Amino acid sequence: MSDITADTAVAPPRPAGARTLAWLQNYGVYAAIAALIVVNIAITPHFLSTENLRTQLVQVAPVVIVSLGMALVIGTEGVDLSVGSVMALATALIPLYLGYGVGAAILVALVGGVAVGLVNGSLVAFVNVQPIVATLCLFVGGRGLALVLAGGRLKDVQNGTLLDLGSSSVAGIPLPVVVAGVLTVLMAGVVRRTTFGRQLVAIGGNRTASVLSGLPVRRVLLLVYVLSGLLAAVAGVLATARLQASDPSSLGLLMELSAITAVVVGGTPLTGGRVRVLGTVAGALLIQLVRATLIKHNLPDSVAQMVQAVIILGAVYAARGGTGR
Amino acid sequence: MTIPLHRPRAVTLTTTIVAMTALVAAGCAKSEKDQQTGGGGAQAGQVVQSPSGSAPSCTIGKFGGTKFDPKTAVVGFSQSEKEANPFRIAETASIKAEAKQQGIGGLRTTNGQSQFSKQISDVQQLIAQGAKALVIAPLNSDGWEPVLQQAAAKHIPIITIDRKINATACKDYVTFIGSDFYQQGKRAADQMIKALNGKGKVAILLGASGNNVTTERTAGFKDEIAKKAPGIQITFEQTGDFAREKGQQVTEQMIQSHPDVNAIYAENDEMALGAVTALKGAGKKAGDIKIVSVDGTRNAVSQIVSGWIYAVVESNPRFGPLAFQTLAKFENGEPIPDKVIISDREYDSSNAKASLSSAY
Amino acid sequence: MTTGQATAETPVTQDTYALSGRDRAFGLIQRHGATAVLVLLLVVGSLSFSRFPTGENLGDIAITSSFPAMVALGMTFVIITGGIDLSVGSVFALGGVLAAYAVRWGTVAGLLVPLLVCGAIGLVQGLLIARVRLAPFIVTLAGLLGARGLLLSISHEGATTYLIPHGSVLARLGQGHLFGLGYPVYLTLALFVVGGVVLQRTGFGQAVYAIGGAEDAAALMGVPVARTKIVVYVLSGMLAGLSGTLNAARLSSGVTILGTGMELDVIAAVVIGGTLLTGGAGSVSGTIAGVLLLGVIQNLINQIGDLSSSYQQVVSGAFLAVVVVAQTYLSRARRL
Amino acid sequence: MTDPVPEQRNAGDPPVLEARDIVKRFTGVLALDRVSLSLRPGEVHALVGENGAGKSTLIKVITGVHRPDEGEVRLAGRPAGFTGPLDAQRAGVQAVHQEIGLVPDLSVARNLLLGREPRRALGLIDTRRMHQEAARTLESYGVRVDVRLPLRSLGVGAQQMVALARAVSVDARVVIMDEPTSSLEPREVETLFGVIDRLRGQGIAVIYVSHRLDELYRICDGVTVLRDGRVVHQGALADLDRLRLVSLMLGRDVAQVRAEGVTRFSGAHEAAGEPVLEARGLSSRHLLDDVSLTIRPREVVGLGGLLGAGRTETAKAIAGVLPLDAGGVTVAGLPVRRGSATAAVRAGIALLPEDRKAEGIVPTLSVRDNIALAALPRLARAGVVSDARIDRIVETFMRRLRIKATGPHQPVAELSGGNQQKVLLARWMATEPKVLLLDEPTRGIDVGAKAEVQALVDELAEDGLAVLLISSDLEELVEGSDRVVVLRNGAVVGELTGDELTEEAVMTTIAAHTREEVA
Repeated sequence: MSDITADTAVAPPRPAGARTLAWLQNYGVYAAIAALIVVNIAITPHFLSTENLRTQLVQVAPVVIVSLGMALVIGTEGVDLSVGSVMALATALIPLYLGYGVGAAILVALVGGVAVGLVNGSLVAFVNVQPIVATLCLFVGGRGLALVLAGGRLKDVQNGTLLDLGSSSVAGIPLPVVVAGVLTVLMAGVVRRTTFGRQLVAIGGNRTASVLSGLPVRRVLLLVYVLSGLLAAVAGVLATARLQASDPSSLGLLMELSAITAVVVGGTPLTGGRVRVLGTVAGALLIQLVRATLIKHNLPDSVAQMVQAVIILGAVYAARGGTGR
Repeated sequence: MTIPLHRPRAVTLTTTIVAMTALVAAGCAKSEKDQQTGGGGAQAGQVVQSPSGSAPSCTIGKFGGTKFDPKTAVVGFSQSEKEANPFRIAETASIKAEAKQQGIGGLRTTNGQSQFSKQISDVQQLIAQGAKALVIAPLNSDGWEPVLQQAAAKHIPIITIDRKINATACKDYVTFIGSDFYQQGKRAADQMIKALNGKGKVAILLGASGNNVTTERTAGFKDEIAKKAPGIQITFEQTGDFAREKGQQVTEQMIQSHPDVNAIYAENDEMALGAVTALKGAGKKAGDIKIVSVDGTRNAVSQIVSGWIYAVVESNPRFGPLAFQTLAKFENGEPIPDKVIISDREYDSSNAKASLSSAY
Repeated sequence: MTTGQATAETPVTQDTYALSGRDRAFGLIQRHGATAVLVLLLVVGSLSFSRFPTGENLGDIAITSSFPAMVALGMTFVIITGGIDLSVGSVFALGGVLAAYAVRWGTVAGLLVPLLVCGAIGLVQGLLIARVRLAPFIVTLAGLLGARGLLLSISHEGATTYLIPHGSVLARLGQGHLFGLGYPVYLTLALFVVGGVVLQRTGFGQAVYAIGGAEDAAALMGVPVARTKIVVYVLSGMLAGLSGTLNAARLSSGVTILGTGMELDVIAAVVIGGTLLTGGAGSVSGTIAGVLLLGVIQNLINQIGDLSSSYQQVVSGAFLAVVVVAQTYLSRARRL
Repeated sequence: MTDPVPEQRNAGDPPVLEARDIVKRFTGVLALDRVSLSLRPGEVHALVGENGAGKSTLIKVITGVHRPDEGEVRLAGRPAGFTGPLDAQRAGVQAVHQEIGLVPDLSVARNLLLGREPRRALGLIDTRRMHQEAARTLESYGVRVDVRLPLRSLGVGAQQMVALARAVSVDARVVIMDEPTSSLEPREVETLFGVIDRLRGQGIAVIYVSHRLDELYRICDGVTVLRDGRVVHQGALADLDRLRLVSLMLGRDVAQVRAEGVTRFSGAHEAAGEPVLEARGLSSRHLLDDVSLTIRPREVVGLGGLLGAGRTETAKAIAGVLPLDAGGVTVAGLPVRRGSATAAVRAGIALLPEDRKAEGIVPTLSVRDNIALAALPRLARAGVVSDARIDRIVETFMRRLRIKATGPHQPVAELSGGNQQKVLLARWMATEPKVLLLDEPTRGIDVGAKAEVQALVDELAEDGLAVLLISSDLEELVEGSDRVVVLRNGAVVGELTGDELTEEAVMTTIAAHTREEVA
């Protein structure tokens, strides 16, 4: 399996031991997923079934989509805490506009995500606010806004087309998974093959150098946050469709932490300058599998939380070389 | 490196787009259709269970308060959680509506946003703002010490609704109005036994960890099952955090790892509805897996009609009338009981359709 | 200004070293901006709401703010070293539960057990960050989960709430008053004074600043980087634990549902107080102003009364944005 | 191979510091191969070699940053066994590093006295005394500043002096100076040499690492030449002539070095035609005051002046990254939008920044991606980059600039300073610029790479570029430029061309105006 990394770094010739270590650092996530699958096949009843695979993939799809945007943001040495609030905003907007049709409702929800991204991006790119602080503002305010828009309450969604988004399949693959897959390929292409992708990684690696090299730093940063907001809104729409209800008070809660964990566990360093798209997807999958394992074995919440803590640390420790500094 | 400052064009553009979005969002919304869910008006107010707790004994004299005129005085209401789920919506709406009806002008409401520290400081602030009486929907039963001390010093009567405060009635606070969560759990168990004919495997969707409601609804259910139906096994219990999404996700996992489960006990309606969605997604048919839940929201009751949910034990959130009646009685010097347990209804296939309109 | 008198003997050009009066003013505002806004809000609040400037209300703000303030003190140290501690909310709650659990063995145990356990959590985090060199964000995120898990297992999945007996020494520590202010307020003030002195006047404090400013350079200057970082995380854990303990003492019980989301509130307060998240600069006086500022905003929103709870978040978020933007402009104006 | 250590004037004293047969490996690669070094009190010992020869590894072993795999470091006849730089400092072994060394956000005084602040009762730091002490110490190094200001507000030279003062002000027995003069002005260098003489008088031994031969011969007694981790020469510096020293360092023939000269500049170019770059009245508060200059194609214009005179600022203003209050730039007659680096790059202006690490390379990216960075828009269609075109361009420039890397995908951070500089040059050449602004292009890179970079600059000018050259190395400035514009206090104070362009003339121009100002 070859990972798509922005720097397409090929290790210089190193002695065998160091190479093994480097391999582990780069592909530790995949190894961990493989190990977890093997363990589950051994100890979890009914684990090897298409239904189970389907469940895991459907559940992880929104996390993957949000994480993709988060990976780009983290690649620029930023972070986007507002993604959970964006999901809430998207879900709050949908029922308000379903009267105009599904297309319009989804469009408005996505525009909401873009708007949040614009605010975040403007604060970061033009006002030079630290990303964690800039996005904290909308982390706090965004969900409040969603609740205000939704009148504070959960609304059921009855529109069949929208519900199909969450439950129908394409060639046997659930639609949310297809969307997540397509977006993954798209983002991998963006990072690997576009000027924008190259520039965002360079900005994360050395912002001053990027300015001096004449890169459109502000535009790239703005776009990165807009993309993150947009992807979070997409995740919000899909989650709404799947839940068959708009629940702005709890949809996407703690999503920012899940997404950041997925990105970091996947080997993208928080210090920026590198984006691993496939690694991010793998990171999200790993966390999903851990949670699934814990739930399937009916472990109490206390144990589940502690086990998750240990596994996050273990995964990051294994990928330490990749995460650098 | 300093980067040159102003880029008015881009900033203006951003501001414009954001402003337009906000405008559009606020101005020309058009929803699917009028939705009936949530917070319905004053139908089906609460009925006091009889016998309700101990005999009425607490009087204003015993409590040590002074009389005031509810029409003009400041009365504080402290809500615990965001008004996002039907229960909280209906509860706050009921309090506000009743206050309006009774002509209480000085009602002040706060919301603890599910943060206990904030609720404590909210109530302290209500006291500092000169509240003459407090109606509190506590987020947690323990930890009210500082509020109780401050209120006691000023002889402010406190009525807690929906959840109890672990303190002495008629001393630390006046009385508690609400359901008996333990009892709700027991009644849910009774329904479950009926649904399964006393035999089967049950999964529990627990509420949020560390929550008193979770604890009591779980204990009541388990005790009753153990007592009355040894043939029923509880094989799975995981938290669904009282949220629909989490209930759905946990159920999806459960269906695969425990395919032999015959029934689900959900500790609130939202999780039950999440479970219904999960079951539908897994290709189950209505009634394949029996679901019993607690709350009695309109959504859940309508799922009884369509056959997905077996039964719902009601937890009535319309505390307004009873709370203000109790307060008025107290001010008039009438004795009131140390707890007012309301009688909750049960919905099942026999009455669901008929009572759909009165569910909240 | 001491510079500007270039003479032939001073071989270094000096014009770049002087700060103009305007720069100094901006610097002052940036460092004490939170204090200035706080004063402004207090004045506006007092003029707008007659119930606001009462001793009782202000006392409430003080006691309510004192618990996050203690946590924020530790957070300030962590952030100045360029780190972050997301675990404080969980550790805060854990501290309270531990105190209520351990008080059965006496007051000393009730105080020490949470301090030790929370300190140990900080120690593990510090070791992972300083020695194994894992990212603080992730380590303390794991700490957030781990501490919450520990709390749940102690309290039987949250089913048991341990109580601190009425009138016990510990309870009195949390509930006692002196001149209208609760004991925890005085303790918080004392801790901040000590924290300020430690930061400004001890070698440890210098090390904290130096690590946040330039870690590699600090190491080469002989600053014990790893040890200082470990101590900082231990300190943060212990302060969160202590705050949780006193809060439990005040509430007379180890409430299990506390502290969720507290870490972000605390970080916001520290940042509003002028401490840079990139590390290397900040002050404890700014932090206390930041905590009080958030407390006063909350109070004022409640004073307005009938504002929907959702609007509170919108207002808080907007206010945070305004403060942050203003701060950024001021600090940049100073640097130009 | 190794010459016997000759008698020195203080040969009688026992060595204060000894490194014996040090071997150090990094993941199997031999960084130091049985290196020995011995220092007597009061000796100033030159440690030279190209980058990668093992100088910094040796220094790190001596100061306890690394533990040697074999051999030992002895201090005053006893095994030192330092556990880290702190331990070494306490024992009196101090290192002043070239780049990292101080904390920019801390005040000058706190930087100077970090770890040994004057204390009061209770062990608390006595701020007032700290400030007095710091001011006094710095004054003896010719630095007069408000010690309460953050270090970052000082010029680079002054910061370096603070670092040096910090190292020396403890009870040092050995001071290691790593390229101490690379950012100093000539007068500051004189002050530094005065300090070194004082240290010598106090019996403190100095290890002096530098690429500047003049300085070595002025102040050093002994010399150790490292190449590829081994000692290739050790002895008295006076016994070694310059050419032989350079050839030892480079491992090249003496005759070859002689033929190539000291710098690799070929001399005057045939500047022709209309100016391609015209900068008019550049002004920025406190920094630049009405600076104007023009450069024609095939012309190298030098910018002379002291640190803080506005040289870097001029370059940055032209490149669009310094906010301007007034003035503007035209390239080939077309005005460039002010305050936009992107516009400047698009117009054909390329800036090679002074601080390679902070402002130049993107350390997380490969050589390939670093080279392609600025030219990306022209290597892409509709925002999608063409790998084939990038590969072609990267290959061309790696070959043309003789960039030494294992391949285009090697992380740029692993390259030596000289090769990093070449990568940056390649980044700009890929954009086919019209104007090249070079800010200290050879600073901190080894002799071999320096010559190559100098030759490149020549070559580029020959190809028709307009070049602006900023260098603190007067020799480089004078030999490399066709014309030198001298700045002081952000304003142009003189211009030298043709025969008037000599090192003395440049210095006189700077000095004349300095004196005027003072008088």
